[in-house]
Amino acid sequence: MADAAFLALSVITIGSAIAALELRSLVYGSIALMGTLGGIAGFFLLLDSPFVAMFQLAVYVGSIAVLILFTVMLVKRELIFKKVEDKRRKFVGIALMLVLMVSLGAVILDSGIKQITTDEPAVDFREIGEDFVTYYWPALILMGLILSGAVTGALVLARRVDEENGQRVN
Amino acid sequence: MLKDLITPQNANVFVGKLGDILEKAIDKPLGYAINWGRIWSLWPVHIETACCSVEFGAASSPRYDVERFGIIEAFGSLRQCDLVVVQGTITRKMAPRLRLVYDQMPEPKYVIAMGACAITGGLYFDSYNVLPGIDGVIPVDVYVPGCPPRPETLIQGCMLLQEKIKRMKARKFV
Amino acid sequence: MGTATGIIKALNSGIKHLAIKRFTLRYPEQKLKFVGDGYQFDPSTGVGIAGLKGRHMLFHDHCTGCQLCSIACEGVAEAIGMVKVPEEWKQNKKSIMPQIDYGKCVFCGLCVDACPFYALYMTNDYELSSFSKEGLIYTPAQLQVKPDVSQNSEIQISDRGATHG
Amino acid sequence: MSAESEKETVEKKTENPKPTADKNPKKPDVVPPTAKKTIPPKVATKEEPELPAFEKGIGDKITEKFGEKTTITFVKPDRVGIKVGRENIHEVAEFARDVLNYDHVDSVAGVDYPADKEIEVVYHLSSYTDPSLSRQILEIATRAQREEDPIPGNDATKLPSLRDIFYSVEFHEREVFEMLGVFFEGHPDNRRLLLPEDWADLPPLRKDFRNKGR
Amino acid sequence: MSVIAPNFKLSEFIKSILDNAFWILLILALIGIPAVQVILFYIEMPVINGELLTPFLALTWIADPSRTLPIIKAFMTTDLFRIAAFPGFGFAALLAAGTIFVERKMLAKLQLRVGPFYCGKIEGILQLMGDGLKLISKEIIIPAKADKPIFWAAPVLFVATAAAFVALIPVAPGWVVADLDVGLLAVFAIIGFFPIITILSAWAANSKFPFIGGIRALFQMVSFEIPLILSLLGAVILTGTLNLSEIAASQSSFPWIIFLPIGAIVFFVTMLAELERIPFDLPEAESEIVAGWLTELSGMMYGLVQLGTYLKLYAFAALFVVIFLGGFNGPMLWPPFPEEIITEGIELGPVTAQIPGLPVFSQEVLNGILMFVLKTVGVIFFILLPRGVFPRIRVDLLLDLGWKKLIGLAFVNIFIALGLLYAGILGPGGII
Amino acid sequence: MANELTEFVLVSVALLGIGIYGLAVKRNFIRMLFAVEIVINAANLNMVAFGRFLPHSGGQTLALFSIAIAAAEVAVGLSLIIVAYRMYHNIDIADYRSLKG
Amino acid sequence: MHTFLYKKVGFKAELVGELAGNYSTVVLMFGFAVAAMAPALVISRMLSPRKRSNPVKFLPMECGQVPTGEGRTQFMMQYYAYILMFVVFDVVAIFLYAWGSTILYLPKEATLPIIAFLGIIFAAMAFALSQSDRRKIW
Amino acid sequence: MSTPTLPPGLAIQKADERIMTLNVGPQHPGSGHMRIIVQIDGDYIVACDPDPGYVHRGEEKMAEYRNYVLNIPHLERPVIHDSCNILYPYVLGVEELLGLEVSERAKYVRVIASELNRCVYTMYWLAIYGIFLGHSTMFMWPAGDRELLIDLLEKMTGARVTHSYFIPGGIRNDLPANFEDVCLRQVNYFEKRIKEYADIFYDNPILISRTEKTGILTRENAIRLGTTGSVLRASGIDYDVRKKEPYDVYDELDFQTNVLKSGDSYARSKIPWLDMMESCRIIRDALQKMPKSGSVRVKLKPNPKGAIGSVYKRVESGRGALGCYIVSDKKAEPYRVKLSVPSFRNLIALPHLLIGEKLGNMPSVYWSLNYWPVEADR
Ligand code: SF4
Ligand code: SF4
Ligand code: SF4
Repeated sequence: MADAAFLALSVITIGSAIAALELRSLVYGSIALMGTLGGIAGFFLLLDSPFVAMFQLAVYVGSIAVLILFTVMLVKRELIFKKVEDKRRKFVGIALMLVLMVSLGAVILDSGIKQITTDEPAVDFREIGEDFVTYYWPALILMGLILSGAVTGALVLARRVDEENGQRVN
Repeated sequence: MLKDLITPQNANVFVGKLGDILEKAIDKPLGYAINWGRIWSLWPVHIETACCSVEFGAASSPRYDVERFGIIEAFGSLRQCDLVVVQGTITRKMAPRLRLVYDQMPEPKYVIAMGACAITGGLYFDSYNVLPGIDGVIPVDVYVPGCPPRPETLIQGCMLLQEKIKRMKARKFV
Repeated sequence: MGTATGIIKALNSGIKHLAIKRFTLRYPEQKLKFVGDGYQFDPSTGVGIAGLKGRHMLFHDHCTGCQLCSIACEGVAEAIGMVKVPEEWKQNKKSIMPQIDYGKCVFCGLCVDACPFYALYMTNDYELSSFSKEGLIYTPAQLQVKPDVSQNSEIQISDRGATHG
Repeated sequence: MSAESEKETVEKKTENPKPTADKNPKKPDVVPPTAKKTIPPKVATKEEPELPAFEKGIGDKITEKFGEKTTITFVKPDRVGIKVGRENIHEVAEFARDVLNYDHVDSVAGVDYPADKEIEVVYHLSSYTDPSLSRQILEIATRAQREEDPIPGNDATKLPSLRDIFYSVEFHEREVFEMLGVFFEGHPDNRRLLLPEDWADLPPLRKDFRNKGR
Repeated sequence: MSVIAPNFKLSEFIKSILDNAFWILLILALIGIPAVQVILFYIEMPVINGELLTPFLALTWIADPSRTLPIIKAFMTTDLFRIAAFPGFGFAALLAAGTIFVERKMLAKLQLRVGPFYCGKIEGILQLMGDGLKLISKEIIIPAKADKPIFWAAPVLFVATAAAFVALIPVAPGWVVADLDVGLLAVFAIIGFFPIITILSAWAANSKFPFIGGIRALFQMVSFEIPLILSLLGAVILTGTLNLSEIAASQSSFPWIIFLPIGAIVFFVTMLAELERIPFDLPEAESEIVAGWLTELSGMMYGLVQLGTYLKLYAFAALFVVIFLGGFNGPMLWPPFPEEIITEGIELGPVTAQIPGLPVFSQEVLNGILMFVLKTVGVIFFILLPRGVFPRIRVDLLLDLGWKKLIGLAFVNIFIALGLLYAGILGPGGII
Repeated sequence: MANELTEFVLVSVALLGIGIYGLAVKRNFIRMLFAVEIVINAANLNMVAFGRFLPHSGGQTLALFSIAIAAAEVAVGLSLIIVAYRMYHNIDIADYRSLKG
Repeated sequence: MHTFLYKKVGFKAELVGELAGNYSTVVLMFGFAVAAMAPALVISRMLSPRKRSNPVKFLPMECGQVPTGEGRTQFMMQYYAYILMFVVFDVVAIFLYAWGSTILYLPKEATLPIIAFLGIIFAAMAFALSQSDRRKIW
Repeated sequence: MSTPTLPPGLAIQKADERIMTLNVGPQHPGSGHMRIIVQIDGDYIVACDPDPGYVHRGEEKMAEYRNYVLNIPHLERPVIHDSCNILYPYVLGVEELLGLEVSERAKYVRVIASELNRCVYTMYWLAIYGIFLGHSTMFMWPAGDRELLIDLLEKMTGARVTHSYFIPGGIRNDLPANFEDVCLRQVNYFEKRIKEYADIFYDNPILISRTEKTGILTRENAIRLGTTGSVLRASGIDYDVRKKEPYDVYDELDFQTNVLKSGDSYARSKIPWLDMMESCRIIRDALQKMPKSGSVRVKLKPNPKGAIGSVYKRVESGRGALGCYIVSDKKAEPYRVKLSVPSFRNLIALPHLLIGEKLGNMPSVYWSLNYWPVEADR
């Protein structure tokens, strides 16, 4: 059962990842990206991390994908369907990808992690909350700073330039 | 002898007959059902062409509540509607728009011409900007006379339309 | 806080109205009652008599074929045309009488005002819808028929709202 | 909505009003503060219809100022009618606004006189701000030359627009333009208003345009 | 002229169906049964309970409740039953259909009129069926420049997403389609799909009004998602679990609305906004943008979106019940199953039948369902009521409300919950 | 269970490869953002997989942080795209370069 | 009273992927709805009359006008700030759940980091709201 | 600008990408019988061009072919639910031209009919205002309660809305027997009903937040644009033709005019409602003061001919001052009839109020102008 699910998920994830990059329309690309993100969420479920899985769905699919879609729809229609591609560059890219995958795969298969299996129960999601406020609390504060910085920065960036005097309005 | 009967042609004929019977069997109740649905769910499109819209509004007011007949005047988009009530005068400026609205509606669609103006031009028979009736623009199912028609007359017109739909063939199914 | 009380007041008003009687006139079963038999015009005094301006009614034995109604209507909607009738009447030598096209008539009653012989009335009949334009043209013979109406609902006002009895 | 954003909305509105408006000269202020003094406070009398003194006073004031250029056509209770040539209509209107205190136009009616080969445009002026004028209507009539074959906008049937004096005539003048073919010079927006886009006939309110069957 | 009342008869329709049924039965009896017998003759019969399942026996099973009941019970424990019928799709769709009808009648009553009346003999009870039949036989128009795959898929996905939401709702103890450890988070994850479907559908239609409507829907749903998420945190803090069934079970003595009224109010308001109901129905504001993102949807597509909307309405109302009103908890109102039927059996004329396997549902479950349905109906009433009472709000006011007032209130709610916990009123070792 | 850590890691590697490919080949700003997302997700998958197989809560916690950072990154990135689009009316990085000069 | 709640409920999964089975029902429900609703569209397509004679019918609906211009250009950039804020604060809100679901088993001091975190977030939020309010710059 | 530009709708806008042109109407639930071409930048309206004329039926031209009496039916069609009021200035003008004297009772009946009609109009307007704001109950209640008055008018005149009741020289028929009692009862109930709208509509915080401070028409602008009726009075100018230039018996009746200062949509929507209560007072007062019997109509010659000259008469209709300018040239038909309709005068304010507003404010601002498109188009 889990094997079948695993196979299906890998096919969905990897297939839609490729589709996200290769589909002509950016909107369809975004939908495919959502497929990838959802597939990853499925993997998280298979790994008994429902909290992370749902977080992934809520944050990635529920908000990041929305933002991406929104931005995609913001650009002109021609641009959504435009695809600039450099043939040579593509071959180089594919080669790079293959080299990377093969070498990394070889390294992984060669290394010891193949033996790692586990019979222990999964980690309860409540431990994450505990981690947040105990061991990882500096990270949490940092996280807060990063998020604040992100929202501030994004807002400041996305503001319209005032056409009249060519400066940002404050 | 029996062997002679069972030929591919005969089998085809038999299957075809069976199909016909099946079709008839399904067609009748389905046609009934669909026509019944259409009768009780006439959603008029929101197009106001002239002053008769006042009485059209009155027809959906609490006093002459047309929602009793399943007619709800609350749909903004013409894609969800199936009845055009031409509420009065069609001027030369409005006529192409009316036609466009009619064309953009999904099948099946029905038309009620409400008011003397929509039927023949009424008061404005000699006006330079008014069409003499809407028959030249869109096909009309029921005429509701009056200037403006009383809501009762409009309701009666709707009932006539229901009668007409009932007698229409829903569609050949299967 | 004003917002909260306003919202509560509005909701309360909505709920209160769930208990008020319905105002609906259930039309095909109930029909409104009107004043009198319909709009009439008394040519001697020059004043109309109140009543509903519905379908017309023609009294063949009064109509002289003088066409005044038709002339009046020409300025309104050209709904009246004069047609020949088979019968001979002594006051109507030309044997012409008005025929009314309700696809054009606007129920203004000015033809009734114009008729000097009390031959044209209006009645309480308003159910005139038809499948075809031809069905809307009423010949003198049809106009002669007194409509059979049973109209008896009236607005009744009580503490729990207005209804149609 | 916070007060700040509200202010911004208002600012925005004043910054770019109607898109067509920026081609125009600045609209004059509504009531110049000095205008109040020039008018003697009199109360209209309805009791003596034979002697509409107040109305007569208005007429006199206009004749005083413009003399020959205007003619008083009638003085009735609450109504004064004057007739002005097309050259002077602008000044007379300005006078009516600034001195006589009429502040808006009720209606602009065009009347075709084929016999005189002229089209008359009648402005009905009235006032909200001056209580003594609240019953009054001042009719200013002016005439434009009439063409037999009108090409609306491109022929001699032209009048100066009063839009810069009375802003309220904007749509009325557009209507007169399309209904009678009188082109208003200085009107920023002489466009078709009521008739269909494909109207190619005579302007309908001219007398030589006949309704069908009549 | 006389009135031609529409004398279309439901009875005629039923008659024609019965006609067909009769003929089908006749043909089956003449051809089908012998054929089945012949086939059965060659097939090896299974042995069940030590008995050979002859065709005769198989037929008697249908009539014998003592044999069918276990089968039904077994069927009821399957996922298919849960998904398709009871706590899942069928139950929710039934409630949704009831909601639509009640909404129309109630609105009509509030507005002093009658509402659907003639369709179906009694008070227009069949109105919904009429609308459904009409919609299903209506042409579907796909605008020429539309993005066809997305446009087709959007209504179906909308219903499916709503159904997935319904799957998380515990209706009675143990009766839930998916009992998840992180059920509440799953709810948030699923809610997140709605704006995507909306905006994709709006974009696919390639028309102005749907697009504006879609964008509005996006802003609205997205802005209200945060107060929605935050307003439920209070209950989670007090229960320490994200499992909806456990949250419901935790309220056996008192519902959380007593302690967290502010959270309940915030959740209710955000719920109205997420459901796009008046006063927050901006994405479908007819007087501004025709029908918003539904403008180009015709025929059954529109019907599906409506179905999805009402499923969503049910799910949200149920969520409110589960989190703030105690879910299936409540006083025992359901009468106990009569003991003597189990011990003595039912008298069926001359014979007395002993039917093992009864009752199908236990008393607790039935009472839970009853309480749940009662509460849900109450909440739905309050969701429907504003439609008759309030006008539509404006987009900027709405966003303002969502981002300033509701988020603030939600944090107040969280601090109330924290205070209750740390003051030792609730929680482990608390007073209550 | 039959699942092994290796399988997850291999999927993660595949995703990483695709992401790197996208970053290398695509010149469209939005596509590159997609590629970045894919890479980040590959990393998250690894983290959670290791966290599950050496049972430790750190894997999930770090994945959560990572997702959050991704959200921040996307917000900033898309704002950048909007600014760039507003300036050049294009979303192609190559075109930005040509327009700049 | 309901003490059962306040003891930490153990996590059920012993084997890798065991929990995923629970979630499959949600997916099944989704699939069921698709399977049940897609035929509705197909049947509707079969039953409904179709006339495609007039190309006008398939134009986008625009209030009885022949549409002009692009259908997909308009954006309420004025409110873009809100959607940016949503992406960030959505994360924050769900972070709070990780903490909120554990709070019963944590010591009281453990609330401090969260309060600091919230403080930072509130500051950012205040700034963002003040920015998003200025309609002129969007 | 020497040549007229392209008609609206055919002109192709070449604009910045952010700007989108929306055609609101004619098939639009929020437009009525007209089209408003708005250009929006995001949520803000940056340009607005009203395009009326979808119901332009050439009434003024038609009036030149009919005699003074037969003009009545079509001249009341522009506002069929305010038909007494739109006919009023015409009838007054014709009476002046023909030199007719109207009896006292007829004057009172006219006032009653026109006040009833004003309420009928306002209720319909309010109903549509409700539906424009998305408040379906506020459509149903006024539309239903208005039927009480329609019932009265129907008893009086024989038609629900198009009464053709006034005629030069009086009214066409006397009141039916027992009318006063029924009228009093139904008007009292009506007044009770409209007071209930406060809770659900006028005091509704959502409505207030939505309409207050939107579409503000300042006092100066109101005068400059020549607006009239409720729009004017909402901007703080006390101008009501019934008070300022009383016609028929309005100077003998006891009523006030309502003025609000703020000039926003909310004030504009509230003035008609307050006016309705005033109308109820007028009706009660008039019923009391009315002579109980007497002739109601002067007998007219067929085809009466007017004196040479022109008249301009004004009345206060449900929407504002309604003027009628009649030029006569001693024929049976008028030489020119010009209706100066309040809707047309208020329309000019629409672009001014809408520019800079949000799209969501469009319906409320538009309809708060008390605008009836059919009347504006004539
Ligand atoms: S029939 Fe009468 S009420 Fe209807 S549109 Fe024509 S003129 Fe108006
Ligand atoms: S009622 Fe009026 S329209 Fe009808 S026939 Fe008589 S005059 Fe003509
Ligand atoms: S009905 Fe009267 S007016 Fe008409 S022709 Fe007969 S008598 Fe003359």
